[in-house]
Amino acid sequence: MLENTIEATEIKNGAELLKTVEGLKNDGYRYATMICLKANDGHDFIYIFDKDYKLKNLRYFVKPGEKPKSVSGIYLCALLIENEYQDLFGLTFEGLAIDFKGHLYLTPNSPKAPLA
Amino acid sequence: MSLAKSPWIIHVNCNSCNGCDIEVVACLTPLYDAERFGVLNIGTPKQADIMVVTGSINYKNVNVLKNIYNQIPDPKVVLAVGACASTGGIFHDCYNVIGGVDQIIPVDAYVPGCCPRPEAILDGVVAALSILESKSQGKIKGKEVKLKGNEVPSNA
Amino acid sequence: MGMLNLVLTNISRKPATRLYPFEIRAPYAEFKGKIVFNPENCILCGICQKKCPPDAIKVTKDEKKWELNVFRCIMCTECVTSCPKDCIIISNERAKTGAKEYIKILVPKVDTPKAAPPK
Amino acid sequence: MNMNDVLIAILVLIVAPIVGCLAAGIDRRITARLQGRVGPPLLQPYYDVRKLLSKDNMVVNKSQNFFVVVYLVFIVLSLLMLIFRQDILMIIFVYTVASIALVVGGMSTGSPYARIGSSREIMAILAYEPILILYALAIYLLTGTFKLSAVVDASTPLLAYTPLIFIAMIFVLNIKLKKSPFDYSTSHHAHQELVKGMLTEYSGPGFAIIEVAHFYEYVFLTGLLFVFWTVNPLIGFLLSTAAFLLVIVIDNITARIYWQWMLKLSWTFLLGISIVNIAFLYFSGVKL
Amino acid sequence: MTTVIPFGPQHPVLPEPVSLKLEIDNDVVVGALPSLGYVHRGLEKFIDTKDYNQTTYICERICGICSALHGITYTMAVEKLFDVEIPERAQYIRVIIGELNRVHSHLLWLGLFADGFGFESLFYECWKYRETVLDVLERITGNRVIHSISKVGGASKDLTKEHIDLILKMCDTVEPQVKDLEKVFVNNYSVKQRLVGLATMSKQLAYEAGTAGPTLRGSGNSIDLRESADWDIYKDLGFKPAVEKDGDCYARTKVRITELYDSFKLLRNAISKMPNGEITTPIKGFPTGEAIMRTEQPRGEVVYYVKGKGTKNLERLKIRTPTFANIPSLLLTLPGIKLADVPIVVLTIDPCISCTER
Repeated sequence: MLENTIEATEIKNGAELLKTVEGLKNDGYRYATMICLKANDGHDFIYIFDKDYKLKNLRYFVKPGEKPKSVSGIYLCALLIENEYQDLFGLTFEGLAIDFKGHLYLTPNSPKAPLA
Repeated sequence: MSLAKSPWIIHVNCNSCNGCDIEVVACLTPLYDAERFGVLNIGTPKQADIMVVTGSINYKNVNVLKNIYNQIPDPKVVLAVGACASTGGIFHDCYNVIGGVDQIIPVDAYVPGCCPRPEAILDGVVAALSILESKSQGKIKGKEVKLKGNEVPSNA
Repeated sequence: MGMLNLVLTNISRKPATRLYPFEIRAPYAEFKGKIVFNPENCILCGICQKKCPPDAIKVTKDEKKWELNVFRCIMCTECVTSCPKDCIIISNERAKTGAKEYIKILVPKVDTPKAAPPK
Repeated sequence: MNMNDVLIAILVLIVAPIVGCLAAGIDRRITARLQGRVGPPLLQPYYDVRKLLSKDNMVVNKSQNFFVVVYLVFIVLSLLMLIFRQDILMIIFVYTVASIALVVGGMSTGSPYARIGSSREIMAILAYEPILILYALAIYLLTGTFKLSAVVDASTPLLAYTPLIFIAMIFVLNIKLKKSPFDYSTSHHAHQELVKGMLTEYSGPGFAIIEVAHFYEYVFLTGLLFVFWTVNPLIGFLLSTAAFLLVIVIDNITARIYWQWMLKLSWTFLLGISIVNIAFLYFSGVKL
Repeated sequence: MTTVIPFGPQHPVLPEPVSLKLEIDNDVVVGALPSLGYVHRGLEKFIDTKDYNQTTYICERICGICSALHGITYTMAVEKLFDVEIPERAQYIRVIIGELNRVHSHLLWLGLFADGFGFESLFYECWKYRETVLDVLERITGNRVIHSISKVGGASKDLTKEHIDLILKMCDTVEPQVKDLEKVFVNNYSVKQRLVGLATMSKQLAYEAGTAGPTLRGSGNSIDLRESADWDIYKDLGFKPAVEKDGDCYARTKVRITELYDSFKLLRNAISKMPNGEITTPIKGFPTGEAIMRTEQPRGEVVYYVKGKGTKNLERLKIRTPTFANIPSLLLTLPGIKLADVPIVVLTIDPCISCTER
């Protein structure tokens, strides 16, 4: 059992994620970053938002094979981090504002999806 | 003696953490003033004599490095500054790091340290000067490094 | 006209340049220059090799050899603080510039390590 | 043309690059001192040229070398014409051909940096050319001829009636020496926007020839300022040296500004004061 | 007709390989696309082979300019996993080294920025003053650039009386020099010509684009992590964030200059309040759990996420660096400016590409 886990709201599916993120933007939250973890063959995403130095976290489990939704339509600044995870974890995000197609950092020669 | 009095350097940052880069730039600033030896930081490889490389090589910048090396007219000298450029340093077994600069292009002198002091870099430039001189007398040409897609040496 | 003041002060004063190869400032005592290994007391425990972040130190027990890749060392002084026999010290002299250098030192006398090395 | 003239021409060909080289060395040294550094040796420009001559010449196309030679020849030609007190209008046009040769050479390489540098150099030519023409016009108004010899033979210095044009000419010197705030097309130190600007694609001997031509250019440009006080050559020399030093100081206390700003400055302020000066000459009808 | 100009990856204005594909239409940028990956090393994978103590040295080498604060933030994040309180003296040492780091980083940026608009002598002036700060850092930590001051459980070196005198003396000499520099940056005509009204971001835009640090504060958002509860020692030192309203390059420059003065004030305050005592706490066991730690680096807020799995290696380390957050704002500010301004606009976010790509 892990101690000191960070507080996070669980999100069930992609549509709910987009709705919640939209709501957070309207509440005046700032997009800080997003963390991708490997978990149970799938990926655990932790979205981190910030308002008045208080963090708000969303946890969203992406099932194996599922294409996660991109939030770059809502927060443009999310595009870099989502492109990064396309590179490092071999994921494919749906609806990216600028899609580097998995070649943001890596070239065809470098190791594929090194963190996966 | 014609080369040793006017070495123009081109600074190439490959995979460096900025530590060595700012020390290379610091060499040109008033306290160290490399221009006393005629050193100029020239932006274009076609006018450079000494190539100062900081940082290790990764899969994306390997072609940039080869390109710049091939564009420098002979005689030329490559100076690897810092632990990363010499051997890969602390990052030598990262997945995206090929290794030191000498895996890709021939290196003539190395400067140790993480990060090297500006004095050490000046020492390196002075060492590079004598190599440059002997290269120009012996008419030694730098060998052309082939560019073929993104290929990397097999031993990397 | 702030800049005019600055440049005129500069030209009226001596230049700030330290004429490096001719005029060398003594290195500060605290400066981390290079690793110096004293093989006298070494017990070849290999703790320095385990602690070294860039894997610059290599200890070979069979050949009684202690090796340091000077051009990979990052002067973090982990080995200095962790050495149980204080064989490794850090000197304030700079490592040599030029060709690649490896320090290979044979350890003369080896006692059986008293403290078992960590796994 | 007699024997004496040939000797003078040869002397100029030899002495001018030496003087220009020293001027470039002094320039770099004073710049370094203004920045609180020791700076390179006085003969550093000479070492640079010697080194560049011993390097490989890497060119993008053959025509590049041709334009470099044209640049050198026309700079030398304009300098010789200045020394032999020829037609000032002619000198200005020959000098413009030299500048254009460099621009075309930069354009021919195809490198984006060289192209942008060249187009900015065209803007610089646009900026200073009207002032040079007005300078020639002032000489015409004062002497009734474009011949420089008339100015030299006169007993009053040119500066007495053309102080405003002299100020404008200092700016021309600033633009032509490619010093801050006008160093956009190329410069020796600044490398921030365009690497080496229109000289990006030159290397080795080709670049060395440009450097040598620059030495001639130093002498030619300060020579144009020397003309303002030929009555006493010593004062003329001091005047041009002072202008040169002023340009170096201005270089060190300003940032680089846009070429749009340069055009605005030269077509309003510089052209304005020059025209005021010309109008004064025209209406008062003074003669040297 | 638009031409595409490759700005970088080796461009002399930045010592770093930043690469932008610029679409130019008559000297005006109409589109910009960053191309990253020239400095990508893959540090987040490194935790598999190095233990959590060694990772401190790796985090410090993410970036050579804000290296001390990377190390401090990482160690503070790991301390959250262990749930330990480190001695107060060690916390003060971290603040002092962190602020010294900020002073040297801002002076460095001012110099590079001056170089960006072609002001060579101002660049040399800034870097000349910076050497004084580096000398002090070298005397304290033994290295000019990478300081290795923080380790998990405290500080690795103590500040002696002599060091404190050095810092105070440095503050007294550098502060008037910064005043000289301020006169040039704020009043010089040619500098103002280049900076005022360039790449303006409104308060709302800067906030929504997720920018960090002086880029955010230059647009009137009073957000500085030193004010937050994450690193509560700054509360005792009386810290107030520096904010400018205009949101252009000029405002961002003024923010950084004000922060220099703030840093001197914080240094003096920290030294006067520094308690005596231990500088390390013993750490037992291995890290478990997950934690987020944020601090304010010279370039802006950095977010560290660490996850331990009960062994000496961490399970996941994720670093969101300030430049990573600032690069999307370039996509918004670059279109519509002149080509001559591209270096200035890129430099104004204080880009650190090795931070961004790790």
